[in-house]
Amino acid sequence: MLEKRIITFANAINEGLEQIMQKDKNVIVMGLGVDDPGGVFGTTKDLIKKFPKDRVFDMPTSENAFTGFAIGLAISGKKPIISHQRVEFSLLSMEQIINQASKWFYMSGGKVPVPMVIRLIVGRGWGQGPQHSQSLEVLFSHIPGLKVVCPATPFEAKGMLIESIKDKNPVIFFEHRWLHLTKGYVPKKMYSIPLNGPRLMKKGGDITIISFSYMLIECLTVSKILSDNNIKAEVMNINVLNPLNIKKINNSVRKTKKVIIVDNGWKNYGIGSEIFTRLFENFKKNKIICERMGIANSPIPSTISLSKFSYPTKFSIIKKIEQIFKKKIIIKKKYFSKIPSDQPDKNFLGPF
Amino acid sequence: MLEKRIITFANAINEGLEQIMQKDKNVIVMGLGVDDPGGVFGTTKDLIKKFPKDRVFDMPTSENAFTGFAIGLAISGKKPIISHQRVEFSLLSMEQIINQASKWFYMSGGKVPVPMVIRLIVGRGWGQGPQHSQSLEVLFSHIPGLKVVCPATPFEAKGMLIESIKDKNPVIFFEHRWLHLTKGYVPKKMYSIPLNGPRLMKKGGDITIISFSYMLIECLTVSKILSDNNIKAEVMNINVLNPLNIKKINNSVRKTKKVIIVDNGWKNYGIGSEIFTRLFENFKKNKIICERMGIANSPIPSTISLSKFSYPTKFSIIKKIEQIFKKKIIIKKKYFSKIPSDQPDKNFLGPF
Amino acid sequence: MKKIEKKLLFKMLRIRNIEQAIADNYKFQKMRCPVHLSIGQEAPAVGIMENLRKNDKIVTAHRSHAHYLAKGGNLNSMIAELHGKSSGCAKGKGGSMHLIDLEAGVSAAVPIVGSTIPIGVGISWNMKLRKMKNIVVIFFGDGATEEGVFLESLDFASLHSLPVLFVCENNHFSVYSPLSNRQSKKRDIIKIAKAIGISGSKIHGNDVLSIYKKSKKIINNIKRNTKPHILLLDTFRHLEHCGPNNDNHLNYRSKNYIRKWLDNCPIQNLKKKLLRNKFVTHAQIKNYENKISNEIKFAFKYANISKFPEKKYLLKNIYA
Amino acid sequence: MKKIEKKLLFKMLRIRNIEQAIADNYKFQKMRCPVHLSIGQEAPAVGIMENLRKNDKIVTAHRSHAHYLAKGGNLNSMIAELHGKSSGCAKGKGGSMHLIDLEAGVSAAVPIVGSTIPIGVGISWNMKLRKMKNIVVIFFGDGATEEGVFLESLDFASLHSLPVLFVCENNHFSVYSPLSNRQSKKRDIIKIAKAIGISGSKIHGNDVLSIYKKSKKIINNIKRNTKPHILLLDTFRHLEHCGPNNDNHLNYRSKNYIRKWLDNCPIQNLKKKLLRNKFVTHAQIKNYENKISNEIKFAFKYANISKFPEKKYLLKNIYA
Ligand SMILES: Cc1ncc(C[n+]2csc(CCOP(=O)(O)OP(=O)(O)O)c2C)c(N)n1
Ligand SMILES: Cc1ncc(C[n+]2csc(CCOP(=O)(O)OP(=O)(O)O)c2C)c(N)n1
Ligand SMILES: [Mg+2]
Ligand SMILES: [Mg+2]
Repeated sequence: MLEKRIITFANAINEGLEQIMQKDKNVIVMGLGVDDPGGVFGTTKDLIKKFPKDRVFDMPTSENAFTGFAIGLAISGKKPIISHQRVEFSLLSMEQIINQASKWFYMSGGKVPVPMVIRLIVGRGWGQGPQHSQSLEVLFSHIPGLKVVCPATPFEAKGMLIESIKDKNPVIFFEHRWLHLTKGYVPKKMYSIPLNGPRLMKKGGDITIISFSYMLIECLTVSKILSDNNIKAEVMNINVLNPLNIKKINNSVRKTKKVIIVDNGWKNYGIGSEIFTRLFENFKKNKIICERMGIANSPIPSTISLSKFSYPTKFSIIKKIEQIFKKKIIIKKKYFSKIPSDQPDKNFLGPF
Repeated sequence: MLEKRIITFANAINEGLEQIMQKDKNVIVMGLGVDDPGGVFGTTKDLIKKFPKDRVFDMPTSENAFTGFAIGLAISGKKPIISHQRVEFSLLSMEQIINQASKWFYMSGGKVPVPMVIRLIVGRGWGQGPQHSQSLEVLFSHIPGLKVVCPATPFEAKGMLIESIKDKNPVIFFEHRWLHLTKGYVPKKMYSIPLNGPRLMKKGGDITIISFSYMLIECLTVSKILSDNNIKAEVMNINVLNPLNIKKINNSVRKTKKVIIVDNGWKNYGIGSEIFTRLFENFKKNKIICERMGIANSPIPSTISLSKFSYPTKFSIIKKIEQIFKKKIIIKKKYFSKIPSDQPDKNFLGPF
Repeated sequence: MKKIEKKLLFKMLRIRNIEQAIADNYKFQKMRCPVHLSIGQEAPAVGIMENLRKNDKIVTAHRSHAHYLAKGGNLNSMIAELHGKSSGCAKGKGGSMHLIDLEAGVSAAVPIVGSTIPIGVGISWNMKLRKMKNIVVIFFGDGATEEGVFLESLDFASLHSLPVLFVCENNHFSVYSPLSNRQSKKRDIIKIAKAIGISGSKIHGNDVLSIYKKSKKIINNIKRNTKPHILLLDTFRHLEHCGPNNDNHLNYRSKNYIRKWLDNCPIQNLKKKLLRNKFVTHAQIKNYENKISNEIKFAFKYANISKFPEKKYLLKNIYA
Repeated sequence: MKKIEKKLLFKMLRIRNIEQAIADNYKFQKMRCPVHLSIGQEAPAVGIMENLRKNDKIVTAHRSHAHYLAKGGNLNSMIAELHGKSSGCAKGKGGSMHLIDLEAGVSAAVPIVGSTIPIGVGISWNMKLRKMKNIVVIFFGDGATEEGVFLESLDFASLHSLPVLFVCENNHFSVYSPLSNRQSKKRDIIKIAKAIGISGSKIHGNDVLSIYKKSKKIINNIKRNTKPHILLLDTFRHLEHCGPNNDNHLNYRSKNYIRKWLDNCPIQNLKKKLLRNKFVTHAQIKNYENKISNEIKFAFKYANISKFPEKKYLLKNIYA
């Protein structure tokens, strides 16, 4: 068998952008720094060298207006891809996203679609602090007319990005900063993954673990720990938050009857609340056990001594699962990492 | 017994504003049209005649900046009250609300509170259409650091507004346009209602109906219909969405075991999802039945022929309750109103 | 010139009479949506639009009827839209505040103040990218210039030298708020635009002929040089901000101000002048008004007999 | 003048050396938060702040260290904050991007570009409402002027004639993006401000003396007449946008540009001049730098021995 091609999530995005730009001349990449040496954490690197200047646009810090520009492009035949290096910056453009982009097709009576992608990067770690590490997926997922996509692996990153660009609707494409560094198998050729619902990451019959974005990575580790303990977890990746397709999850839960939902954002009024509710709506008769976790209910502080308690960890997830199974779960030494909690790996040293 | 003093919700707000302004010289009222003949649907009427010009400020259409101005005032000792005649306009100021106001106290290490009130008016009816009738409560309720208040009666409107102004935190104060016209008992004197959780509106042991804002009014009618059918509903008004206090609701549900949650906004990722989840988290052993309703999952169209299907109505709520009780519920003739669904009463003829 | 003047007059008359018919019929409660009528403000729409081609596009805001009609938007679809019918230009989903007619080049109208400004810039950016020789005209009010997105949009149009004409119709009010409540007396949006690198001019907003002539040059210039321009037009709305009535009794606009502007009605002025010059006769006007009246009658009838959208359309068109 | 020049030099030196110490120590990974160093941009902070009283207030953005220090912000609390300690000025919750020192009049610093501009205007509005004789100085970069909220804030400051000094430190870059990517060459923010009714002036951003002298007059004027003003100061950051290193190898800034500006270092220039004029001696500078060095050592030690906030503080201070 051939060695599988392993690249980073950031490179997968970069490759996806390049391929779709090659294929579709209407695709335009725009946003702060898309043409700069950093290239939005490497995701837009060298596009400016490979494509004419009028397809890769650096933007002024005018987030509200340039979201409007992108809508104008989209409704007149282009396919713009915006990026924000932190989801927080997009809050300046909520009017354009929520009032305009999400409703344009509907309020034009189905005449004018808005094919655009808004890449929102979620920050974490290295003391980003309250204004650079929010998740906020639910703010977009609540809005009919928006699609909300959250890839968790390099494979998904490329395939779902390409599909998002092909999609005729405004797609909010969440990328977790810590995922950018992760590596995985990504086919060289252009491919796309349909935006039709959760992806089964790992099969198992004892418990269903539901998560998305970076938290999914933590959950995959958890599933390994469980495996060591003879608990077979089924891991479901809700990589499309809106429209939410719950079917595959139902099937899994029907089997396991035990669920843990690990939210990537704040727990209160979070993504987990909707999933939790849908499950109980669907399992009125069969009794299921369901637990929900998410970011602690406070702004995320800068200091590592506090932020380490903000996020669910493999340990806190295991603890919850111990409660579900009412038994002790043993965690092998190798899972106790020496990397501080504000770094995804040794090489991530900030500064941002 | 003395006749009770009955005034409208809008007048209750107006009176509350006047009394708190009399009492606290630091209170400032600002927003588009607060000094004009319309007076924000009558809620700020005549304040400009009763107070010096430097306490009642008309604003330019610069929603983002004037939210920032208000934060600046608040952190330097004033108590500003902003109003937006439609919640949609506040989307221009989400950056200031979510990144700044909600986190200021936290990120200053507890040094600087932000005592301000943001009044958001939710539109409905008379063909307001996609951009003038969203609810969006969940966008704010998800954010730690914000308080989110939704009075449903004139009594609450005045008391909770006064309390919100006294509160040291940024309070998002939702007013439903259709509530402005409703009437009820409001004491003349200044009083405040603590922002500490749901209010019991009607006692009953058979089913718990949970709602808020305008939908609560619909639910109160439903409870009367149920009463005619010998079903005693307990109606709980979640007038504080954040921080969410679920205790009193638990008590009610422990008794009734049957719940229906009627959301004022979209159902998906809505307020109802969180309440539903909290209930099932709390009633792991005792089996409860819980149903959830909300606005249909589309932008709200302008035409009455479609918008009438957007919102839950007493009829659709009763239908759900029939399913819960598995029996037919009879609705008396008097509940079949001849007023079209885009008007709360005969006198409401738009134009906005 | 005679011909064009007559045309301008008739176009304005048409819009005025349509708007008046909406006002007159509003009380029957069949147009169940907010309406922001353009009565009094017909000149900018008509004067500018006369210089546009079909492939030139416009975007506008809440007060959009005059723009829609002057650009050639379909009358029947508009009146049907106000009636919430499925034959409406947005299939009843939009209402008065979301008029659209793609064929006529009416790309968008939305009621969030300032929001179509960047969208219009985006459309014009695409025209430049595609090397089209068209332009976008963006209509907005004095209030909209207070939104930050206005500056952001001017900045970008200047930076990328886009084929866009910004048109500010200054009726001195934002709802009931006078300019003095909202903007410094020293504020000058033409100078602001100039400081950003955009040329601008001020024309009397009720003088349709002058608007027509000057905007002709300006639009030619934009097309030739692909460069943005801003127009400032002082004008006056006759009726209340939103709705079919006159609200002068509320006294938020001084009697003098109102009288001055009513005496300066774009339609009366031109009509008088053309009658005086014998460019047009009373009979011709009467004749034309009859034609319009029939057109309007038909449109209202069309709207009335059109069907409401069926329930299933509530959940259609959410996603493309 | 001699005294003041020396003072300005020493103040700049102090900031430079503190920033350098942060850069030097960053590699030890104890300051675990982004840092946007002010090295090269000390003159605006020092020149302007010398004219402020304690009760005058400032707000700033991500590149805030120089402003914080020049206004008299506590050094120990700042370094502790960068270390995430509970003795930090925001108890470790904020980090480098949220410096605050209420006693010194440092009201706010946040890393969302442009966001403190309206907040500063709000504080100054309150000063006017309270008839205080103080002002607010709002510091921001060239990038921040692209945010719509900048225009909205100027508009309001002009309308209500507020005691506020807007200070734009133009280092020609927003992260790696040159001005030419973001703003038309014809754009002139002083003219924009003037078109809004706000006077403005441009001063060389590395000439601390001239900044000091001119801003003295300007600030007196603002206090006397309660009227806003805007200052534009061209300057240069020596290091990378964010972090402790030099990133000249990335070539996003031309060698010529870098050389020109390095040759025009605010500190070297003034030092040379004062040495030449014998206003200061090498020994005095040495002496002073030793003093600073001790101060810095103490601050780092203080930060190091300070405690991290305990877990319970995660959920404290969410609501007041
Ligand atoms: C962002 C936003 N803020 C406030 C409103 C409420 N509003 C509707 S129309 C209008 C007046 C705007 O004035 P102007 O732009 O001068 O247009 P005019 O009505 O005078 O034609 C306002 C404030 C809105 N629709 N959108
Ligand atoms: C609203 C927003 N958009 C983008 C960013 C990312 N960002 C952080 S600092 C910065 C540079 C801003 O440039 P400028 O205002 O000139 O300040 P400088 O860094 O040059 O001092 C940018 C774009 C941000 N923090 N906030
Ligand atoms: Mg106006
Ligand atoms: Mg800069």
